[in-house]
Amino acid sequence: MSNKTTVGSVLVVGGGITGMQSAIDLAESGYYVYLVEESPAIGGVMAQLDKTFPTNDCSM
Amino acid sequence: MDKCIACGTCAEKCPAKTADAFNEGLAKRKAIYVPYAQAVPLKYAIDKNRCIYFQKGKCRACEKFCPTNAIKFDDQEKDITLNVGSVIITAGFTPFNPDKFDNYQHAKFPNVVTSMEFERILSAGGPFGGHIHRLSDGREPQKIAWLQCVGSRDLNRCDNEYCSSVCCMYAIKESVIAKEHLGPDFKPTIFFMDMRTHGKDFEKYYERAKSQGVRFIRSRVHTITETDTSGTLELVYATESGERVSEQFDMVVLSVGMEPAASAMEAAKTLGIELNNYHFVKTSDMTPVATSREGIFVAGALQGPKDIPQSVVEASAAACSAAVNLASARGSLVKEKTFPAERSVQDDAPRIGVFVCNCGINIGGIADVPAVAAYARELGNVVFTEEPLFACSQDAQEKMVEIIREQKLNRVVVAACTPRTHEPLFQETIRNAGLNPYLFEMANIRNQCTWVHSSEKEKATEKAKDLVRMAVQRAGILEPIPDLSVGVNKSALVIGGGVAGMTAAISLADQGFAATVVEKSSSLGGSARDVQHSWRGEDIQAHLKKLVDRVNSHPHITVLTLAEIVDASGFVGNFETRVKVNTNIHTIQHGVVIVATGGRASVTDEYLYGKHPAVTRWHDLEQNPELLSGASSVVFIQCVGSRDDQRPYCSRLCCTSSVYQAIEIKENHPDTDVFILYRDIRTFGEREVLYKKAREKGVIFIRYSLDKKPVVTGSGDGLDVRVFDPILQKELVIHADRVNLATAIEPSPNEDIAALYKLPVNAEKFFMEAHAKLRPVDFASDGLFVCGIAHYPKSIDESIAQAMAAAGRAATVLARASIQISPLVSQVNSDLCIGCGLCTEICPFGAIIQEDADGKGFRAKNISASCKGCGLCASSCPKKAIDMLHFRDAQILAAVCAAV
Amino acid sequence: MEQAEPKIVAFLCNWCAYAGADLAGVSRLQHPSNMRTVRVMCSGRIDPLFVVQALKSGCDGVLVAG
Amino acid sequence: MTQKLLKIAGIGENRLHVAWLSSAEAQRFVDISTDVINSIKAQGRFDAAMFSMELTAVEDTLKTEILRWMIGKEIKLLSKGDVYGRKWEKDRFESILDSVLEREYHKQLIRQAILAGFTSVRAISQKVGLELKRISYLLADMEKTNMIEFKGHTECIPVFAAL
Repeated sequence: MSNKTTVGSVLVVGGGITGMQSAIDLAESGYYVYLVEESPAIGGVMAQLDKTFPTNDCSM
Repeated sequence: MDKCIACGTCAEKCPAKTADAFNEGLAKRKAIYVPYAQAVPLKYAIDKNRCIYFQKGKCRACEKFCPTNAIKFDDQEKDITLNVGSVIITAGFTPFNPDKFDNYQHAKFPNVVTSMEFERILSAGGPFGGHIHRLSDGREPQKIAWLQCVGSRDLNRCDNEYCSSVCCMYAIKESVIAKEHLGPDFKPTIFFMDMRTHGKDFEKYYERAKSQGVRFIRSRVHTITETDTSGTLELVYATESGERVSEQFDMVVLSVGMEPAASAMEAAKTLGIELNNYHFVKTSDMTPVATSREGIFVAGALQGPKDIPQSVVEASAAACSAAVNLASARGSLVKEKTFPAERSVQDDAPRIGVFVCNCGINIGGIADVPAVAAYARELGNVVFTEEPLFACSQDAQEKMVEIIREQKLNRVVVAACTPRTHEPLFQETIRNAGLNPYLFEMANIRNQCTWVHSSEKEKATEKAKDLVRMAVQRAGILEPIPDLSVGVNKSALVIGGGVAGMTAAISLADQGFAATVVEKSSSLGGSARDVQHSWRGEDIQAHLKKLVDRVNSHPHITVLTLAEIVDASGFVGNFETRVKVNTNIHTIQHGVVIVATGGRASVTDEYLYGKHPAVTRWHDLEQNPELLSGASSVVFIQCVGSRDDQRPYCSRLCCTSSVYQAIEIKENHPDTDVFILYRDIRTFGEREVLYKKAREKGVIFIRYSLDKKPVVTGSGDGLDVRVFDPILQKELVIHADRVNLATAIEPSPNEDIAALYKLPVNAEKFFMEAHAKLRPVDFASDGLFVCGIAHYPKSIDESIAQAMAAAGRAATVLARASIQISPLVSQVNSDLCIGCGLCTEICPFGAIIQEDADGKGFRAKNISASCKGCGLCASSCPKKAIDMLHFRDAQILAAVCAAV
Repeated sequence: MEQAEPKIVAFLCNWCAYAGADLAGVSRLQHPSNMRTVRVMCSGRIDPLFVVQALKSGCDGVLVAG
Repeated sequence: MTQKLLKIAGIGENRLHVAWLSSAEAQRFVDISTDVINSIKAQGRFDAAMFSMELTAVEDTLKTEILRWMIGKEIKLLSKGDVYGRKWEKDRFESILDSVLEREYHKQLIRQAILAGFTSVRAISQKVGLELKRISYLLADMEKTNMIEFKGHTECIPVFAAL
């Protein structure tokens, strides 16, 4: 019999828009999240974009 | 890192400059840097490869000048071991590097830039402040060419045979924005192969771009040369009819595609998950975010090229999948923070403490902080002032708690940076001192004062005094606001029993939440019943059967068929819906709503459909293979009722579906001639491989345009199809035994659902999400979610991902016992209200209703759970019967009056 | 009356203009110091009456930015 | 609308500036605020005391239900139509709003004048600078809506009082 218990935490690899969304959803659902990003700031490629279609909102 | 206050002194003093990768190398940055001004965390980091100390052993200037001793040169790399229940990999993509293509001359010609470089050039926060100019001579360009499919759909020069999905759309966006910047004389041109604007509302954007003067040329440019020393470029290309054209442009933007990043591939290898032929993470269409290894999920562009909304959908879907596995341990590792009991301040006169932060030299170096503090001390109700060096530092925070207790302060004003970043921190501090967090006010004397008036020290001091006075006046009449929370009914109502609805229901039920599926027809399955295979060739019917069985047998799922929703009310956490089944009315209490009402292939009267037995549509041929027996020629017609005036959108699925079916026909009957008449082939992403395969198998593709649609006429038992071939420049007559039409996908009739739950739909009647990019499954109102074709036509893998995403987002509501909502909400004074209903009408969130509570006629009533605190109602109420907590008229006016 | 600099009351939306003003600070973009900012959660909150009140209490101009 | 009203009141529409920008547009914010400051500087200091009657009238105008209703209903009237299902043209809405604004403001101004002790049509006219005919017409309207009352005649001159 394995006595392993389920661990209520998740590792998210990548801090772009996708990683951030996953992390937020999990944290809000009651799981502890480790978000790992190789660069000094989260945001990923999207932060580099000037504006996004269709609202031409800035992407920040 | 905790000590860094992002003052920027270190970067100012750092002597080492290097190319700024965030700006695609178009600007310089220092070796100690923040990637960009809004970076999170806003902390400076040292680029080890560029730092003089790390390279040559000397310097450490930053360390000397750092006012908070936040720099540690002896910090060592550490390995950290984490024990986690699940892993989600979202390591993204890297833009294709075109330097290895000599025909595009990106490395050599300064005026050939990549689309990512162009994004930075366009950006107001970029290296040129949004001023577009040529890198060769700084001149404003009059003509820019965008070249599509650089590093995509290309096997000759790179191995990326897939389509990168997003480049057509971003090229259009860049050209439109460039035109906004450069004015009416600017002439943008986009060179493309197929225009792939298959996303929601993309087609309309494409049409608008055309009308705004963006020129679209269907051709692949083969040579770029510099014509003169200023860097003007000459492009040589062939038109569709084979004519050779050369034309000059001021700049060229290469629309580069997506590739998985090398570091991402490595991470995937470390995690032991399988990659596909193109080094994207391998998944199945029926489990779109599951990797080959159990417990590890993937989302975003690492799974395949995709745009932002689809990435966000998968992000929530992956979160949902991880949560399904770990449901038994939900909440086991998260802790709730506790605070001391709140002190009542209602009956006491205000005792205001003002903390004027020096922020090192950021404020203190410009404004006269002691003078500001002394001035504050003289203001009414102010009983204490202090001038901390860094108000936000740990020790200053602890001291603040002590002072609040000792001095019995009941309002706190901090004059420092911006409330947008630091208000929550200080609110927590005063909570620790037993004060309600809303008894706090900030005066922004750094970002909006000393930083922007650094050359006018006296005026900055005067302004700081004014800002402090405004804050103090407002603080004096702030009131404690109790937490606002609502209980949550931990169950979901899922509207629609197709693949999307069933997947959402199962994804929630597997996490222990009850779900009721309401289906208007007599059985589950929806439009997936008509489709045999997903685009990767997986068996949809087998999956559908499993899904239906699981839904029917799941202990947490109730299914109501032949059911019609007749009434709905409530708000997040507390909805009540009445469902009519035959003559019975079921009343269902639920916490969230997932709308998955689906769609269907439209019926057309074009091309003899319904008039000639040999004209079929969509999957008729796949479902009835006998129709093909003896057929020697089959013609598919695309965009039947899509991308026209009536339905100005692309139905997204049809190109892939027809190409897939054409391949099947060719494989089963190689002698059958198969023609596909199309406007643009939109086999986006890795679906492109199917398009290539079809051409290899001998399927003939003929493009037609909207003004020269094909004409189908009866001819004996068969049909004649006339179509103008733009390459041969003449009309062809194809004799066909079968004509199959890819008719537009339209949403199921959903006006009733939209009206009952006050949900917005777009012009084509698809439900409208809260934000096209960032909130693709949420509705603007809390607790309501959308997935599947109800949102926009999509393939089964995309529907499944969106359904799981909707469940994932819904779980963020259902996982909680109660929902804390911002208590800064609207408050109706029913004594003043005359029940005119204007507020109900203008509220964007349905947060005010009209209710006849005590039989005196209708009066407005707040639904605080839905209120976002925008205040539109308060500023519009004809009777001034509505006020906003924390932003009361009186509180705003106190600051206004104190401004002068 | 002393010939002081004019004062302008600026009603700025927390999410847009106020954030823009903050960012101007981060970027150290210098500009004249006549603005006195009142932060609101949304420009929809700004009742025209606030504008009149600002003028009544003696400021010289009003900016509403969302 | 408030700008229009400030213009009618002689305060000048450029005392109020309105702008839209996003959170990333720092430079735009700086440009806007510099422009606004320059514009206000060019107009000179604003003397609130001199315009106190006008300001109060503007304030009272903005409080009137008809205006708050019209503004609140604007989008609905333009996009969905009125109770009869008629869609309003933007121009038509604007021109009606303009006339309502002017009428309501003049009424409030007259009321302020009466409150300040100018009780006859001629005296009001001198105070607020409107034509006699316009004042008489508005006074009749104001009487009906209980803003003022007719007090009687003093030496054949009708006298009004504010309610």
